Order: sequence, then C-alpha cells, then structure tokens
Amino acid sequence: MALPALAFWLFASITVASGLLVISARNPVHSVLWLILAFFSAAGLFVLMGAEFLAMLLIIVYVGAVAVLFLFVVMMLDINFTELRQGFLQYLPIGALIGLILAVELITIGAAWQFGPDVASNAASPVAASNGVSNIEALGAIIYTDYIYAFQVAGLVLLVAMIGAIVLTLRTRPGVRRQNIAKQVARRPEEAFELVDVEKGEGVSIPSKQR
Amino acid sequence: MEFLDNYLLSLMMLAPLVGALFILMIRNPDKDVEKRNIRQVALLTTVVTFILSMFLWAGFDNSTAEFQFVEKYKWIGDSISYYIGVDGISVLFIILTAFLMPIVILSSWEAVETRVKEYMIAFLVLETLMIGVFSALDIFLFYVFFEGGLIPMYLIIGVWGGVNRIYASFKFFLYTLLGSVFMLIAVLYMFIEAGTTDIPALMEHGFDPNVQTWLWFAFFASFAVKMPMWPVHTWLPDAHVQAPTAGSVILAGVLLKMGGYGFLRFSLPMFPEATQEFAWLVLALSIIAVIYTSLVALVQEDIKKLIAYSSVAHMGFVTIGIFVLNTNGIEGSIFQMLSHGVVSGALFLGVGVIYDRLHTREIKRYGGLANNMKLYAVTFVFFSMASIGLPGTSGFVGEFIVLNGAFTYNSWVAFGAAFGVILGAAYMLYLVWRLLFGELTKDDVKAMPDLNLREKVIFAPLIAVVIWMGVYPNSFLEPIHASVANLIDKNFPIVAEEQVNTTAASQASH
Amino acid sequence: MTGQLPNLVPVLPELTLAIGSMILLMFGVFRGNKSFSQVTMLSIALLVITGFVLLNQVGFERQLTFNDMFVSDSFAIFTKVLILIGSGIAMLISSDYLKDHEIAKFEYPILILLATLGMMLMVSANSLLSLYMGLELQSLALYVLAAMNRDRTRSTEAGLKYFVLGALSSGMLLYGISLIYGFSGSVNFDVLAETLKGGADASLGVIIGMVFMISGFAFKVSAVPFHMWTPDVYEGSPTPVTAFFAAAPKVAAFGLFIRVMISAFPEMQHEWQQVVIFISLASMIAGALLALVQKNIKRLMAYSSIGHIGYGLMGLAAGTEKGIEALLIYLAIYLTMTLGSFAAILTMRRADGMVEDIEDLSGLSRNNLPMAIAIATFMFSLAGIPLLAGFLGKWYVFLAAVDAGLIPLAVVGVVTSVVGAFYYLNIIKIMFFNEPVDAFEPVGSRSLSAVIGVSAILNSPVGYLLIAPLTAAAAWGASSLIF
Amino acid sequence: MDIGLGHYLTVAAILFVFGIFGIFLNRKNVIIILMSVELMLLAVNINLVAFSTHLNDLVGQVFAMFVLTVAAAEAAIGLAILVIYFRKRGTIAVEDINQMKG
Amino acid sequence: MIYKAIVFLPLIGFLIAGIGGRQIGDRASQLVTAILVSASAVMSWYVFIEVAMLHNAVNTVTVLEWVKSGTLEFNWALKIDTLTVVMLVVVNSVSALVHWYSMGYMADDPHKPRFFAYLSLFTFAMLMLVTSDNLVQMFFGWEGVGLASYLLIGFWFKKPSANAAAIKAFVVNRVGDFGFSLGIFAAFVVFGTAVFDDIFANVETYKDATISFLGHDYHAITVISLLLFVGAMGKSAQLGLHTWLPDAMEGPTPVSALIHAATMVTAGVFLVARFSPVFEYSPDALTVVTVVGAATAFFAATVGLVQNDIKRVIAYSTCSQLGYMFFALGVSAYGAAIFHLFTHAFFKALLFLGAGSVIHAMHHEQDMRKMGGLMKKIPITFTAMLVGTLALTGFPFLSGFYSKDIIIEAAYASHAGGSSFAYIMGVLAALMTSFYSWRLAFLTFNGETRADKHTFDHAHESPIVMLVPLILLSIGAVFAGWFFHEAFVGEERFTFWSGAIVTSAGDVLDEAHHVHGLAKWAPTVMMVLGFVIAAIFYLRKTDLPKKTAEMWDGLYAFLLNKWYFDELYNFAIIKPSLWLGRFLWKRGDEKTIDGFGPDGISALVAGIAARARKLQSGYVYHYAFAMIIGLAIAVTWFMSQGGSQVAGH
Repeated sequence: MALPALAFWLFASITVASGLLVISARNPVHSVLWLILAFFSAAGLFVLMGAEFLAMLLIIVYVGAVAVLFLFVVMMLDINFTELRQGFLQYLPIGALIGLILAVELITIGAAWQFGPDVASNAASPVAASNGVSNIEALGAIIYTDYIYAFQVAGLVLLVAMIGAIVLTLRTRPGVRRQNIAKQVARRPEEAFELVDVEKGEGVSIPSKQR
Repeated sequence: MEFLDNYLLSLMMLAPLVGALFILMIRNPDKDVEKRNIRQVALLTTVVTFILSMFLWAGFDNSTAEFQFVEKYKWIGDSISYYIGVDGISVLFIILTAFLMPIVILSSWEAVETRVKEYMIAFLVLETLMIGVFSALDIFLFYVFFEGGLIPMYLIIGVWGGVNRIYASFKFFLYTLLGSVFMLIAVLYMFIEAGTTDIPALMEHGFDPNVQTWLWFAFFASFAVKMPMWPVHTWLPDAHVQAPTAGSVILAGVLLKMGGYGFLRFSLPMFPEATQEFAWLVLALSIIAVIYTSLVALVQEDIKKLIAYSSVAHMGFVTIGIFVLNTNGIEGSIFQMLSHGVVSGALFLGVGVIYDRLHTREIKRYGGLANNMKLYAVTFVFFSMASIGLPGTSGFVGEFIVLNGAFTYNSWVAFGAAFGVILGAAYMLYLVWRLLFGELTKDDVKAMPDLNLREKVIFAPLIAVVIWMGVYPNSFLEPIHASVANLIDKNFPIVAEEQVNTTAASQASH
Repeated sequence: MTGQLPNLVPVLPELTLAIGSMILLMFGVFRGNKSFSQVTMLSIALLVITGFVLLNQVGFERQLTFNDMFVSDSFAIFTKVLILIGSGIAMLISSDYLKDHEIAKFEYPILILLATLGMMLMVSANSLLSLYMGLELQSLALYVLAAMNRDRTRSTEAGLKYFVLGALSSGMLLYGISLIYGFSGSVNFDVLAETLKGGADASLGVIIGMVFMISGFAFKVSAVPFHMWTPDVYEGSPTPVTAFFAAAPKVAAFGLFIRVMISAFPEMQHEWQQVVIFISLASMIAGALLALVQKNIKRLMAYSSIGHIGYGLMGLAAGTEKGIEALLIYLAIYLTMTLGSFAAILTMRRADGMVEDIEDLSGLSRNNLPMAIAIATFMFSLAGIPLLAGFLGKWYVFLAAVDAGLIPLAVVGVVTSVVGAFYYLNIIKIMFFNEPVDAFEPVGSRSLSAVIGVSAILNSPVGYLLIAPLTAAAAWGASSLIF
Repeated sequence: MDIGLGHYLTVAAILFVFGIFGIFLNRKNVIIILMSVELMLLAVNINLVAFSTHLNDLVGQVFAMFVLTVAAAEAAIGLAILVIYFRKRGTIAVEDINQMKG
Repeated sequence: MIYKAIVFLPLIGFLIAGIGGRQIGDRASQLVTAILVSASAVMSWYVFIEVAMLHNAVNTVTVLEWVKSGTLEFNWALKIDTLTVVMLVVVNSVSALVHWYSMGYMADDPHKPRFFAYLSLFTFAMLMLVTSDNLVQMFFGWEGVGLASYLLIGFWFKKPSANAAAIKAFVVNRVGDFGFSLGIFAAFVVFGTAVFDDIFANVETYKDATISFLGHDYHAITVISLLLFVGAMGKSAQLGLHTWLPDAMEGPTPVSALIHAATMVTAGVFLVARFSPVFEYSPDALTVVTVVGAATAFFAATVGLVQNDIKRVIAYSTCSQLGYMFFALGVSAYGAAIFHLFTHAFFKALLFLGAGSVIHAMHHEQDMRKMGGLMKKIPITFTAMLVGTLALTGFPFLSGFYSKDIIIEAAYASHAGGSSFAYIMGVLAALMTSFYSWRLAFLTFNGETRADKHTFDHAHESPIVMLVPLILLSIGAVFAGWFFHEAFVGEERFTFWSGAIVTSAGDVLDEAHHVHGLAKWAPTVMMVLGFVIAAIFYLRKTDLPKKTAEMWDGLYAFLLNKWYFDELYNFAIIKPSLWLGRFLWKRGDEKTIDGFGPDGISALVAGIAARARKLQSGYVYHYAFAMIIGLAIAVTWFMSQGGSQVAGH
C-alpha cells in the first residue's frame, strides 16, 4: 500500500475514533482532548489533500484558540462527572438507527460523486491557473481580492462575537466596593453620625435621611 | 339627484360608518346623557340609511335584469375592483337591511345599558357590511363583506349575550368560518380560471362541468352553514338563544339571508350544471330540515330556541325554492326570505319585549300574558300567524309560491315540505298558548306592563309591512321578475322546458 | 479583477449601516451604558438613513458585485425595506422595557444593527459563501440578543437553546452547501442555476444537499419540524427581542429561502417543492394545534408565527412568480400584525412588573378600550378574517397555491386557519367578554402607542386602501428573480 | 487501492453523524453539544476541502477557511451563553434545561 | 261596488272593533259590527234576488292584483254567480243574526269588542272564501276562517280546554289545507292557472291528462279533485278529520252556531260544489266523496246518540248532516247538497242558538243530564228548538224534509260508485238523527228537572235580542225548504244555477224525483221510528237508557268515546311526534350532530393539541431529535425516489 493511502487510513481512523470519543467520554475534559486529537488528525487529512494552509489554520486557530477556550471553560465551570442517565439508553436504539440510516445515505451520496464535464468549467478559482504556486500563495492571491467581501463580513462576524461575549459575560458588580478618594475627602461629620435619644423600653429606629 | 344615483350604494354603506365615527367621538361627563346621545345618533344614522334605501327602491328599474346603481373603481391589480351594484335579486335585501336597522336600534334603547357605545358601533358597522354583501359585484369584495360580518356579530353575541354566550359566539364564528373557507378556495380557483373577480363576468364564464362540482360544493359548504341547512344548523339555536334581542333580529332577519342570496348569486348562475346535478341533494336536505326542525321546535322549552328552529325550517323552504330551479321557486324563495326577515325579526323582538321584563326565555315561566299584556298578545299572535303562513300575511305568499314551484318540479318535494306547514302551525300555536293564554298565576308575570310607546313604534311598521307583503306582494315581486327570468333563461333553459313538458305530456296523453 | 476596487454602489446601504454601526459602537463605548437612549435613537436614525440610501437604488437594474457574490435587485430592495422597518420598529418599542429590566445596554441597538446588516447581506447573497456569512452574522447577533437578560434564567435558557439548535441547523446547512458545491463545482447562484438540472437529470447528491440546506432555512423561518426552538425562545427572550425576532429575521430568512430556491435551484423546483409543501403543511397544522393550549401570550405568538410561516411557505411552494409576490405581500402584512401585537404585549404591565399570561388581558375592553380594539384588530388580522389586512395576505398565498395546483395544500391551510381562529378569538373573548381584572399601567411611551396605533390602522380596513401599492411593490420585488 | 474522494467524504459523513449523535443523544452537559457542533463543522470542512481538491477549485478551501472563522466566533458566543447560564442555574446538565416547554 | 261593500263591510267592522274597541267602548263596538254585518246581509239578499232570481250581473269583480310570479298569477277578485250569492245570503244572514244574538249572550263577558271583532273577521274571511274567483283567494278565506275559528274557540283563553280545542281545530284544519294546497298546485300544473273560470274552460281539454304525483302517473283530474277534497274534509269535519269539531264547542255558543254549524264547516261542501265541473270528470273522486260523506253521516250520528253535552250532540249532528251533503255531492246531486247546506244553515243555527239560550238560562250548564223540565221555564226557546228539531229530522214540509229527502233519494237513484252504500247509511243516519234530536229535546225540556234547585229556579227566558234571531231563524227553518226547493233542486234549477254548478237535464236529481215507494218514504219512516224510540226511552221508561247502556256496555263505551278517534290520534300521531321531536333534539341535534360535529371535533382537536404539546418537552435533545428526524425523512424520501439514478455530473 502506498504511503499516502496508509497515511489516509491512519488519519481517518484516528479522526473517526476520536470523534466518537468526544461524544462518549464521561469526563468533559477528556472530550476536549479527544476533540483536539480529532482536529490534529483532520489537519493530517487536509495535508494529504494538499490544503496545507487550512491544515495549519486548523491547528493554530482551532487547537490553539478554540479548543483551548473549551478546555478553559470546562475547567472554569468545574463540571462534575455526570453519569449516563436512563434516557440515553432508552433513545440509543432509535437514535442509532436514524444515525445509521443517515450515515449510509450520506456515504452513498459521496460514493456517487463523479467529475462531470460541465462541472469542471464552473470552478471560479481553478487551481490549475496558479500552477506552481503554493497553496498558501494561491489562497492569498484570491482571498483579499475575489473574496474580500466574505473576508470583510467575517470581520463583522468576529466583531459580533466579541461584542456578544462581552455584553453577556462582563459584569460590573454593584456590590463591589471601590475606593473613592474624592468622596472620602468630602465627607463631613454631620453626614457621618447622628445623635438619637433612646427612650427606655423602646428600640432605636435610625432615621435614614441619607444613604 | 344624479349624484345620488351615481353614489347611492356607496352612500348607504358610508352612512352607518359615518354615524359610527360620530358615536366614537361622543363624550359626555354625564353617562346617561352620553348614552342618550349615542342612541339618538345611531337611530338617526339608520333612519337616514333607510331613507336612502327608499331612493334605491324608487330609482330601481324593474324592467331589466341588468345591474343598476353600478359603481366600479379599479382597486387591486388588474382585476379586483370596488364594484357594486344591485339587481332584482339583491335590491330588496338591501332595503330589508335598511328597514330592520332602525327597528333594531330602537329595540335596544332600554335593553342595552352597558357599553352602549360599542354596541351601537358594532351594529352600524354590521349594517355597512350587510349592505356590502348584497351589493358587491366583485367576488373578492363580496367575500370580504360576507366574512367580515362575523366580527361584529361575534362581539354582539359575546359581549351582550346571555349566560352561555361564549360557547354560542365561538360556535357561530367558527362554524360559519369553516364553511366559508372552502368557498374561499373556490373563489380563488374561479379567479384563476376566469381571470377575473367580476361577478357578472364570472356568471358568463361557464366553468367546466367537472370542476363545477367541486366549486359548487365549496360554495355550498359556506352557504349551507349560513342558511343554515340541516345538518349544519346547530349553531343557529345556540347563537339565537344567547344573542341579545337585536342580535337575534339581525341574525334571523338578514344574516341568514346571505346564504340564500349566495346560492342565487353564485351557485346557480355560475355552476348551473352542478346545480342541476345536485339539486336533489339540497332538496332532500331541505325536506329533512323542514320536518326535522319542526318536530324539534315542537318540544322546545326556550322561546328563542323554538323560533330559531322555526327559522331553520323556514330556510328549508327557501332552499327548496331555490333548487327547484323554476321561476316560482326562486321568486318565492326570495320573497320568503324577505318575509322571514321581517316576521322572524318581529318574533324575536316580541321575545325581547318579555325578556326585558322578566329576564328569562323559559316558556314555563310565562303564561296568561293575554290577561295583562293585551296589545302584546295581539302582536305576538299576529306574527305567529304570519310565521305559520296564514294567507294575507307575508309568510303565505312566499311559502305558497315556493311550494307551487316545488310541486311543478316534483310533487314529492312539495309533499314533504307541506308537512312542515302543518307542524309549523302546531309548534307556533303551542307556543302562543303557553306564553299568552291560560290563567295568569305567576306574580311576577302579573306585574309585567303592556307594550310601551317605543315598543308600539317598533312593531307598527313591521305589522304594516307584513300585511302589505301579504296583500299586495307584487310591489316586492315586480323588482324580482326580470332578474330571475334572466337567471333561469340563461342557465336552466332545459328545466324550464321540462316544466312545459309536464303539461305538454299530459296534454298529449289524451 | 485583481487589484481593482469592486463596484461599491450596490452595497452602499450595507456599507452605510456597517460603518454607521461601528461609529455608534465607538460612541457607546465612550459614553457607557447611560448613552443607551441616544444610541437607540441614533440607531433608528441610521436605519432610516440606510433606508433612504437603499431606496435610492430603486430603478437600478439588477447589479452584481464583489465577484458576483452580492446582488442588488428589486427583490433584495423590497425585503430589505421590510427588514429595516422591522428592525427599526422593534428598536423603537423596546427602550422602556429594557430600561425597566435594567438591561438597557448600548450594545443592544448595536447588535440589532449588526443583525440587520446580516439580514441585508442574506437577502442580497448571490453565492453560497455570502449566504453563509450573512446568515452567521445575523444568527450570532440573535443568539446574544436572546440571552440578553442574563439575570433571568428563562432568557439565558432561551439563548442557550437557540444557540445549540441554531448551531445544529447551520451545521446541516453547511453540510448541504458542501454537497452542492461538490456536485456542481460552484457556489455562485447563477452558475448553479445553469448547471443543476431537475427531474430525471437531477443528481441525488445535489438533491440531498438541497434538502440539507432547506433544513437550515426551515430552522431559520421556524417551520415544522425545525420549529421547536421558537416557542421557548419567544417566551424566554426579553419581549422586545421577541418582537424583533418575530419580525425582521423572519423576513430575512424567507428572503434567503426564496432567493436560494428560485435563483439557485430553479430547475429543481419539483424536488424542493415537495419538501416545502411538507413543511408548510406541518407548520400550519402544528401551529394551529399547539397554539390552542397556550397560556403565555408570547408562546402563543410563537405558535401563531409558526402557523403563519406555514401559510407563507405555501407561496414558496407554489414556486411561481405569483407565489413569491404573494409571499412578499404576506410578509409585509405579517410584519405589521406581529409588530403591532408585540407592541401591545409590551404594554401589559402592572405595578409589579410585566405580565405575559393571556388571562391577564381579562376585561381589557373595560379598562382600556382603544387598546382592546387594537389588539382585537391584530388578532382578527392574524386569524385572517376579512376586513383586516391579514386576510389579504392569506388571499394572495392561497391564490398562488391554487394557481400552482396545490389545492389540497390550500384546503388544509384554510381548515387550519379555522382551528387557528379559535385561539385568536379566545384572546378577544378574554378581552371583551370576561370580567375585568386589575388594569394595566398606563402606556407611558409615545412611540409604543404610536406603533400600536399605526399598525392597528394598517391592519384595519384602512389597510385595504394601501394594498394596491403594496401588491405593485411586491410584484416589482418578485419580478427580479429568475423564473 | 486508491484513496479517492469517496473515502474523504465517508470520513466526513461519519464525523457529521457523530456530531449529530452528540447533540441528540447526549444527556450529560451542554458543552459536549458545543463540541459536537465543532465536529460537524469539521466534517463540513473535510468535505469542502476534499471537493476543492478533486474539483481543482480553490473556492472550497476558501469556504472552509471562513467556516473555520465563523466556527471560532460561534464557539465564543456559545461558550459565553453557556457561562451565563451556568452562573444563573449552577448547572449545565442538558436534562435541566427545560424550564420552558409546551 | 255593492259586492265589494258586502265583502268588506265586515272587515271594516273588524278593524273598528278590533283596533278601536277599547276606545269606542263595548256598546259601540257591538253596534258597529252588528250594523255593518246586517247591512251586508241586507245587500246580500238584494244581490241574491238580482243574480239568482233575476239573473242580472253575473260577473267577476277584480279588487287588486295579488300575486304574479312567472306563470303563476292570481288576483283579489270577487266571482259573482248563483252559488256565491246563495252563500252570501247564508253567511251574512246567519252572521248578522248571530251578531245581534251575541249582544245578549255575551252580555256578561268582559271582552266584548274582541268577540265582535272576531265575529266580523270571520264573516269577512268567509265572504272572501265564497266570493273568490280563484283557488288561492279561496285558500285565503279558507285559512282566514280557520284563524277566526281558532280565535273564537279559544276566546275564553284562560280555559286550558278551550286552548287545546282551538289548536286542535287549527292543526287538523291544516292537515286538510295541506291537501288543499297540494290540490291547488296540481291544478296549477295541469291547467296553468288557478282561476276558476279558466280551469272550467279547460277541463274538457285535460280530461284524460295524467300527472306525476309522488312518483306515479295518475289521472290528473282525479288527483286534483281528491287533494282538494282532503281540504274539504278538514274544513267540513269529515270522518278522519272530524275530531276538532266536537271540541270546538269550547267556544261561545253563538260561535258554534255561526261557524261550526251554518257557515265555515260547509265550506268544504261549497268547495266541491264550486269545483263540480272538475269533479264531474273524475268518477273515482266522486266515489270517494260519496263513501266518505256517507260514512261520516253514519259515524257522527252513532256518536251523537250517546253524548250528554247539549252542544256536542248538535255538533255531531252537524257532522252527520255534512256527511249527507257530501254524499249528495258524490252522487253529483250538487244542487241538493247546496240546498241542504242552505236549509241546514237555518235550522242548525237555530238549534245552536236555542241551545245557547238554554245554556244561558241554565247559567252555562251544558250537561243534559242536569237539565229537564225546562219547557215551561223558557217556552219561546223551547218552541224554537222544537221547530229546529222537526226541521232537522225531516218533518214533512219543513225545510229539512225537502233537502234531506232529496239527497237520500238521489243516492238511491244514482248509479255512481258508493251510492247504494250512501243510501243505506243515509237512511240509518236519518233514524239516529231523529232519535238523538228527540232525545235532546226530551232530556232538556221534558220530565222532571235534574238540575239543582237554585239553578232551575233562576232559569229564565233569554232577552229579546236573543229571541228575535231565534224567531227569524225559525221562520227560515220552516219555510226555506218549501220556498226554494223548486229553484235549488227542482225544474227551475237550470235557470237558477245558470252554470254555477253542474246541472244537466236527466241528471241524478231528475231521477231522484222519480224515485217512489218505500225508498222515497224511508227517511220519513225512520224519522217517526226515531221519535217513537226516543219517546219510549226518555219519556216513558226513563231507566231504559241506562239498562241499554249496561247491556251493551262495550258498544256504549265505543260510542261515548267517539270511536276512540282521539285516542288513536293521540297514540299514533301526537305522542310519536313529540317523542320524535324530543329524540331528534336530544339525540339528533345534541348528541349526534353536535357530538360528532362541532363539539366532537373541537374536543378531538383539543385532545390532539394536548398530546402534541407533550412533544414540546423543553429538552434540547428532543428538539434536535425532531430536526434530525425531519431531515432523515426528507433525505430517505428522496433516496428512495431517486435510488435508481445515483449519479452526479
């Protein structure tokens, strides 16, 4: 067997296996780790297909940022190991059935692919045109020109994500005490205390004239 | 005058709306004064509309089947337009509507004390819609008015109705809506098929007979519920019983007529083949309705329910008349609808009179009213007789012409329907006995005063009209002739021929 | 093309909106949360300006730019106008509520602006890539908005559910896109339209890809069975957000749906029609049935919207120019109904806070007749009763469906509309027939009253006078799609 | 045996189904669901790249790149929502997210 | 003009008394109505002489167009011929007398204006009936008299029995009208018109025509005739539809005299006579008329034998006499029938008014068992009643003698179907008529009184206003037959009728005049026999009736209960109708139609909704699951559809 084929089988099986483990691991931390492994092996597949830039991107952006973010959140939330609950097994057969059907169908579709003649001419950014140019260069040539639109929108998407993350999670807690020097300096004795006559046998009610 | 001729129908539709707008703006710190003002404005509005309707009658040309007082303005797209007009089939229904409205307003003068403003607005809006239904010559416009009428009526039953008003109002609304939505589909289909929503054009279009069946049934679903025909009549007793008096009057007086009108305006001229094919079905249902509901009316314990069932029976005559497809039948059924509008309206008003005094509709709670409410008793007996179809009253003429038409068509139909005439007498007289006659024993019934001036004013025109229609029905039949003749000549020439054949055959057989 | 500046004229409105919203963002950041009202006002102004810029394009030919990824045509303009109106009004009616609930953050209007931008990009997409980017821009903003009231469990739950299911749906969509791309070799709609063949020539891969994509769109328009997030999100989200959700994004999702189906898969109508009919049927039925048993008015509105989506889809299922025109009319009318209704819901406030139960409307007609009449107008309109605008919408979609020979679908539609009428009637019953309970606080906000008033008038028979221009506009809007 | 497009598509299909599985069979916590979403997107990317390669067309790769970008943004938002939910409820167990139903 | 006056004066009286009664007071109402009707009566005699005797002005007076719908067209019009004027005379004369009589009889009643208004209304309706020139206007009068009858029977509306009787009268009449109206329709279908003259003119043309009725083809004229006859049966209380007449005695006695003896009940006879040109073409229909008439004559007479209520005896007598008239019609002796109608009006009104006088004297006691010995107390009444009884039983040279005997003779002479049956029944009925008439007279006026002392002591002769009508009617009862028999049934009949009814030379009346021997004298013999038996029973051996009744207790009960007709109808029609009504209401409408219709469907929908709601469980995975299933279904659907051509491009 040729080396690429071997590599394919290796990466492919690792990807699939770790994918399965992502959803079945009990410990969410393990899940994240399996996810990272899946990304790594998928990056391998990308390389096999000649998409080096994407493979790199997958590792840097995904493993480096997203997966770590996941890990971070999992750790932060300190989620307990949860047992499998009854529902899982109850729904497993029907779920598995549907999943199986879907998978078979999707694979059948994939297997049916042919390179049609009229499809070839549809390529908007043919690789052949930039022959001899590396994958990164080729992508770079079009991403800021032909795809500038998508690029800009992607920027907006990220902006929304940023705003969203901030607006949701940032909190200025009202209960937090901060030193306000000006206020301290401005404080006068008559604001600070008050004399109250206490009748015998009756409680003291503090007049809250300032607060 | 020319202005009036050109815009009369629009003015009639507009007038109640203007009145409603006025009422909306009436504000007075003194609630009683406010209510009084509202009532007066409402009455004035309806009277003005009625006067306008007299112009309509006066200006109507009896000799032609053409649409008159036509107004047409382009509205939506190429086809849908604001297109109104009247012919012999519709003109009298508009007059009936305009005639009943002032009476209805007057009848609720004292009966309705809560939310007077909304009440009057609802009725005025309803008037516009009812006039709209009968004058629309664009099928879209017709549908809008036809269905739109559900809204005010729903509110009238629901807000000012009796104890079980919610059930009744929902049943009324949803039942009739369900019927009409099928019509909607048919209307859409026709629009697409014929490329127009113009009713006169649709009449000329001539739909494929196979399609006609479905279209016919779709329209039938709507109109049968509206009529109402057996077995889709059960909303009516509930709605009538729960509705306030004025609501019942309008429901029985005008809204039910929309079904019959619809048959005449759509089913017959647009789907003549299907109509002929399924006339037997309608006739069968109608005969069942006549006998069935008459029997049911016989055992009712609630006055309004009894009259409601009698309405179903009378509407059975109407559908018989329409679907025997001859001149007598159709003219008779139009006349019967007009007559029933007045008579059953009056009967409901009569029930309203005693309901206002004792606040119950249970027959058992009354008895012996003839002792202390003489005038009332006379009035009620009079309208009962009209309802029974005593010759000389309006009820007779319609019933008679219809039955004559039915007999011409098939003696079985007349035979079955005539049973209803017998039963009709039985249940109405039985009601009269239980309400009016016998000893006056109950103290609260004893305390009931006779008709007051307002009530006399309400009944007087109704009595006059009933007698007029009974003694000289030609004033009401003449506007109808040309249109009905046109309808029949154009669509049912074969049936008309058959009519002749019956005689010819018998002539030939000797 | 390389090195040249793409033609920016078609994207001017979007550009205006994008730049404007970033300026406002900066403004907000510097002024802090106390600038909420100003930012809101400015945002509305920005939407109006965008609208004007947009209307400036009326009369232009269909224009493509950015490597044919972006299209500006009459269809886009029509839907964008609706989107801008929807967003603007949603913003207009939200300030009081947000202030009351202490979530009046300046990010709120900004997020709405960005979501609106996303929607505009969606309806202008001419390639699967721009479609996806626009969609995500909108969705991400919406997820955040749903969870905006982070101190309320329901709001966060709404955000979470919306997000999870939204992510699932965009996964499906993407998978579909990848299949389409793979089997056709292009992401450009025009090329797709030329390449893809329907009927016996249809490639199964393309069909399945299309089904995946439809699933994604169905989720966005909340059609059954991809609707299940809707009631929960409607209920959980802050009411103004719900109002927003119910209006503009629906228009945008529909716009996208139409655009893809008609522009990219014209030859495959027979295939997608089957799916659309199915989800249309299912939506009408489920919407009508499930709304029957609701007590919370926002949930009810959610199911109601599902039902309405079903009716709208009928127009798409017809797949004809008439159908699209009908759908556009329907959307426009639906926008007025739903915004009016939500504005009314936003007035349901007692001394101890907002209430959301239908029963709280008891006897409203005694306490506040104009409001009761307005709500009744919306309800009758939603029920599609003639005399009110809602009927017109129904008229056109049913007309289109019947025209396309989908009579059984139309029949089911009308029957479910009767079932649906029940719960609308029930609301009216509660307002008019029931005994009054405590009155609501008087409506303080002018803008709220104005929105209710105007939309009530639009829905009332007065709206029938405006229907002719609307139909003309919709016809114009639909005319630019390739048939 | 040559490794063709079909192989890659198969891997993607399996991954995609796993992703779906993860969403609707998972009863543990929401974060797994987020990871399942990532799996689905990964599957899509594999598809896109595979097609890109076999069509000799870079568009697929460009697309995949933007999918990656969006996925990152999505993850950020998702996690943010998750965090506030956790703050409020103290749990992210899937079973507990059912305050609203019917 | 005079014709219009005759017809509409009573209407004016009705309107004045009915609407203005309370304003103008009792006295004025009574006078106005009585005077107007009297004027009508006088004019009737005038036109009677003009038309019937002098043969002037036979014409049709159109008053107003009525209905015009398609080919159906008829007017308000007055047809004036001999038949009409005879009826005018009868109706107006009796009515006028009854009006005056009632002033005395109703003196104590608080509702006098109403009563007189009703009487005038009735008179008007009856006049419309007899003057009508078409079937529909006749139907108007037909139902109008029904209405008046209903109102008058139920005049004492506080009495439940009166109300029941009124409704019964109306509804039973409606059954007849049911037939009548179908008859009109049939006539319209065949002849294309409802106007008498047109029908009669065309009857020859259509004499063999057939008509499809209830799915079969029948001889058209027979169908029309029989249907119309059903109407006549109802109005004239013929066997089967007679049950309302005895009950109608609940009304005030003058009403019984006017409506239920002299005028309204004879409308059926009038109808058949009026339609005689048509009936002549249907031997089958005539046979039916004969048989029904004869059976009624016999039946009513048997029941009359045992009744104890003075008015009921007369009522059954009326019923029986109507039977006579009908079989006279049936054997084509139309003149005889009308003649009997004419004379019967006098003596039967006399009997009723006399009975009213008795009742008046006895303080509204009607049971003959509580009377007796009144001869001396009220001699004038007694005399009048005696005259009436003699006339009724056919005492020679009194009016009944002429009219009844010619009928029986005609039946004997006729060869038409059922005529021999009619003859036998007629003779037997004559015997019984004699018996019960004398029984009535003896029980009331002879012997020891059985009334309580107080009542008897206070029994007094009626006031003059009541006695004068009695006297006038007595005169009529004595002389009408002798005076008019030549004109009605004799040789002058052709000129007298001048085509108003079918008369022809050599017809059954001619033959009847030539009947001889026992057949001719049989009725007279029977009359004597009846008198003798009655005298034995009620004057000699007064315990005999009781013994006879005990001996034949079954028969006695059968007769006393009027052959159980009421029970039969109650059991076979009324009860089932009510049961069916209730069944259709509760089971049909509420359980079935509503249960499966609106209520059932809404419950079903609500049930489905409640279940569907559970699917919306709130769990994200369920939601996702739904989405996946939806997707999977769609994908599988297309895979299964397009499985054969899994191919890309």
